[in-house]
Amino acid sequence: MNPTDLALQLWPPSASATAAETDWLILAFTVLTLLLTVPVFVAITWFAIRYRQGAPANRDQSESRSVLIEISWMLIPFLLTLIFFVWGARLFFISKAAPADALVIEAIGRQWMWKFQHPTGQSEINDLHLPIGQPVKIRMTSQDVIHALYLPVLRMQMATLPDRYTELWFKADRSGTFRLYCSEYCGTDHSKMDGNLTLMSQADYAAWLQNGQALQGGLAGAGRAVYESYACGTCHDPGAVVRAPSLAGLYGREVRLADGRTVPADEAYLREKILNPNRLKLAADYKQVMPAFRNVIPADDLDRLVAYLKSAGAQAQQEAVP
Amino acid sequence: MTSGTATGTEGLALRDPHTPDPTLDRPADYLHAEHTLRSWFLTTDHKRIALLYLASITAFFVIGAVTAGLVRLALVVPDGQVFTNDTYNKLFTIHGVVMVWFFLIPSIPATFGNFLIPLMIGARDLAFPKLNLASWYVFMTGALFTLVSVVLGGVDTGWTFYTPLSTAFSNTWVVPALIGVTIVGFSSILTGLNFVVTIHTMRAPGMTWFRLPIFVWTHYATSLIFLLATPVITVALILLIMERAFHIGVFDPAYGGDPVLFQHLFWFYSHPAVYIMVLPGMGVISEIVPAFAQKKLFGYKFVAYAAIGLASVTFFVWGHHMFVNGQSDLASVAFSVLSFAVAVPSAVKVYNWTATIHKGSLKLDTPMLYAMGYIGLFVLGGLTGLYLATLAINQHVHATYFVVAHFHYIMVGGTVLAFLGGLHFWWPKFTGRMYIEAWGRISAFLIFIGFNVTFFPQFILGYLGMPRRYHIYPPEFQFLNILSSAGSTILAVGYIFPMVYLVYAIWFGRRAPANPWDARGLEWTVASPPPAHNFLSEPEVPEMPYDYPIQARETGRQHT
Amino acid sequence: MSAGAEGAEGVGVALVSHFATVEQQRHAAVLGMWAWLLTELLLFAGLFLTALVLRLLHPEAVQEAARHLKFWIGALNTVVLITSSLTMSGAIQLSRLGWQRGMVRFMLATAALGTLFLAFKGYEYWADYHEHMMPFLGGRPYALESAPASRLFVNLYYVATSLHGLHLTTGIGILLAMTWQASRPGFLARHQNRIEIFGLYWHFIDLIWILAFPILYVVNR
Amino acid sequence: MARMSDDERRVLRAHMRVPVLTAGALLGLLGVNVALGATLPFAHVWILELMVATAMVVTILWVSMEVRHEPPLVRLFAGIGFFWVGILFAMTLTDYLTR
Repeated sequence: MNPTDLALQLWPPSASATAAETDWLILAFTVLTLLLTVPVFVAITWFAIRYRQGAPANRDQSESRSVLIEISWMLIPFLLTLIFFVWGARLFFISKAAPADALVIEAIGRQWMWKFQHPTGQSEINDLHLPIGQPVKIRMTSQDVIHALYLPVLRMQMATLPDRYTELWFKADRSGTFRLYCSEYCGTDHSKMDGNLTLMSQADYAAWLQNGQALQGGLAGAGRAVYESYACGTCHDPGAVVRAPSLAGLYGREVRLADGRTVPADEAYLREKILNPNRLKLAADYKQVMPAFRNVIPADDLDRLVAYLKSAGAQAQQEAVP
Repeated sequence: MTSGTATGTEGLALRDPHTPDPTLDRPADYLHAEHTLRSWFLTTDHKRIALLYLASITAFFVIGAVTAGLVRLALVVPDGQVFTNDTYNKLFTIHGVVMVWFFLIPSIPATFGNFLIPLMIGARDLAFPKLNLASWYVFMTGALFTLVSVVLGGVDTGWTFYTPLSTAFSNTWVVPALIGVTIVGFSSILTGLNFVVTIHTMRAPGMTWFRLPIFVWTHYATSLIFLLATPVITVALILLIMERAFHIGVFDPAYGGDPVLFQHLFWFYSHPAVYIMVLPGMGVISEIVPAFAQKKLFGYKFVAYAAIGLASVTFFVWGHHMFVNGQSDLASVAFSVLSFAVAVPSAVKVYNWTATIHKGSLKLDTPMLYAMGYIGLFVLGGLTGLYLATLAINQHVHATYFVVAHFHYIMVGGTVLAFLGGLHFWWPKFTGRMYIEAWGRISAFLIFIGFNVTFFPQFILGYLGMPRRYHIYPPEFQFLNILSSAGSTILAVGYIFPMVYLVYAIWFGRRAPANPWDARGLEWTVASPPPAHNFLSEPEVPEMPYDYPIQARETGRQHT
Repeated sequence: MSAGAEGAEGVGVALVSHFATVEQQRHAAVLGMWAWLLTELLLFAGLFLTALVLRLLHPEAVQEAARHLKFWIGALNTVVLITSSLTMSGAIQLSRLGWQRGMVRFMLATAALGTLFLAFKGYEYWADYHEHMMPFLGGRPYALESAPASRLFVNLYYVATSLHGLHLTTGIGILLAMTWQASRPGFLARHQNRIEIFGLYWHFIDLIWILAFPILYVVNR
Repeated sequence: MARMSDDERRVLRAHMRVPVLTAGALLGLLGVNVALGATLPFAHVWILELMVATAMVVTILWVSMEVRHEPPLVRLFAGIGFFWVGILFAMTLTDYLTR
């Protein structure tokens, strides 16, 4: 099911036993909340009508044992709600104790993208494909600020901290495509740090890993995310405020340099220009303002970025905007 | 005691060009005692300082409300076309910082508390009047720093200033905003200090602790929180400023520091700060409800003890903000169960007010309408807080719109409604003029309806999984977001009304008698507006508070 | 409430108009200062907690950093502050007796000892600077670069001690201003309790240092 | 001192007795702590050092700041801050010690 199919949702889908139980927990809690509040609403409305000034009503004050009343209406709701504390704590501890045979996914949060790595080595950006019917443990950390991986369909989230590893685990029981988010505010593009969680049967998952979609479709697609996370487009997108050379169709073209040479814009050229932009100065009249990305961009990100610049997608995307 | 019918027959009239000459019976009131600008800006009269605060926090409320409106405007469309992401982030940050530190926290204590505590306990002023004035200047200095940061380009860290985003990654004007918030903390501390000392030492003869109105009790409890919690956030913010300016590293994982430590220090203050906002509101409601039911408050001593109890227990629960933030599981369980212990007694306070209405003689005037709205919204806000304190539910709805809805039910449904109710209740006392009742009722209804339409859908959005602070959101959430934004326009209209007719009343309103609501309490025994030194002769307090005509015969408790 | 306050002639407190009685006014002042000291305690508690957490997170690095602090200067400074507390107590005792000149001398001695503390502290900072123990100075090499986490503790030491120094400086300023007032005739007849109230503040700065010295210098050695 | 009468000397001595003894006690305790810090005689010496520091704090509060002569309310105010520091430390440590 595509998550965007519904114009108006009123109850979120759930895809694990824990998630279903969390739903029961919240429903039961809502029943208790209504039991505790609806009488108040009704009473206030009823009293407002019945005992309004001038209305004939019996205002004889009966003997009220106020201490008893006070203690009972504090203690009884408290004890009732404690049931939910215990229930909630039990579910919480279940979600903390990952079974030993869980499939371990490594996740890294970064401003503003997710990187997931499967145990077999494939990795993907922002989207996550996982098998159902098998425990999955996500071990995560962050490269910069605090993020949080939030999987609503599993009713779970966990912060990723820059200096530590945190975990969450679940056993999904329903296939489909759902949302995943970063739920801890992490700066400018916090709200773009989301993606799709695709749950699939174990056979489909194995096939998906085999087909290598994770790698191929992934690399250039991931490069697009890298392109955005480093805000390359602020200067290089057509129509950007800072005028910088367009990257559309750059790959494979001949480029004229300031010293009169002409070099092909091959992969080595792209890498060099990103890491050390001042070296090969262009002949065209551009101000040399681009910062050097040596020691700034990790090697795997550079691979993805270059893959994106080489891909047809980049050519199209860059030309699409006039 | 003054009856409610003696004066106030002019009806709608232009303001008298001459104020009546002061006589022995009618001394110069505090508004007309002096007229120079200096007499306002260098005053040590607690009543004038309260009005200085009222004017300033109203200005901040407008800033906060406008930014909130812009946030709701942006969220009408899911793809973030209205603003850039950076602008949106700055808007909600300014909304949060301004509303929390420059409106909600000083709102009721610094205005009503300042004005009413000396009147209610029968004192001539607060214990330290110069300190009181100083606290307003400290407040304005802090406000200036924060406004400077807004004018220079704003802040985008969220009001929580979590590291390392705020220290190492944000490119906005974080330091001036932090300095502003740090300074404002000192204003809170000075106000709290003044209240604590005043309530301990300045009570009139006969005003024993259990003759104090609940309003005074809750302000006492609030002041304790001011004193005990504020310094911890002050030091946390100082460390944050040092972190950003000198990279001292204690919160920065890049150097081996721990960002979670900042969260601990931050919430050690900021959770009790919720009770800084809530307790004074409870005090206001505990004054309004008996007055308009003409009946003694039900369970006076319980409410008084509950105020002190809540102010203490609230210091044990801050970790429920950090269940999924890398806190240890054991700590989470401890914080969870303690949160249940504080939330339930707090939410069931509404039963006391409901029981007070029972068999009363109700007048449904504007303050009472606000109070009834408060009771309904506050209990919902309180109980949804329990959802969040439940570990398994928190794992799902933490940092979603469920949280946003929950704390707006507490802070708007609770504090703002109590603030507005109190404003209408004591406006005649502040200004000596009555506002137009019909307008008051209309605005109370608009605010109640607008509030619910705005924030109830956010509970659903949160449960569906929409994270907070999202500028661009999935299209399936658009309908509920549009509904919420539509509600916010109703809410905005509801807010604008009182600003107009209350100000209008200052000049054109009917003259208010000393006790327009036939309410009990020392503040209603003095003229409206009160004379410059509050009481012509030192009052004696012979009777219990809430000495209304209708009294439930309560057994199991001593009567005097 | 304070022993001997009503003892000698010419010692007392002038009533300010919004109080009903002098006793009420004195009580309010004492309570007000204690309320302020509450907040001071919690302010420094945040720093001490941070020190403790750093110790738990990086035990070796914190020990290494603590061993580089000037232990003996810290100890000497504690002696100076304890002595200043003694002279402040002396000033309070004499104010109750109405012995104005002796009181003023004790107050000046207290201010001088406070200044001596700041001088030692300044020397300590200066020596730290020369030993490259100021990691927060971005451009300057740091002596304990081999234990990166030690910089956190050293930086915290600067925040805590300079915050304490700020309190002490403020205290000296107020003390000198008050000494100037107190040297004029009639001061003790009107404002004797100011000496007592200020004494509370001064003792409390001493108390904070007596906590800071073991927490920063001693227990992490 | 020289121009003081015997009476005045006696009064002065009577009034300064407690402050001088207090300062002496504080310096003595400080001496213990400095000695412990300089020699580090056994493992976990920090427990003893903190106990000595606590004794010094209590001495200052109780004697120098004259809490012993104050009414119960002021005693409460002097103690409540330490209780709240206790809350801050205890609840934060439930996290750090069980991570």
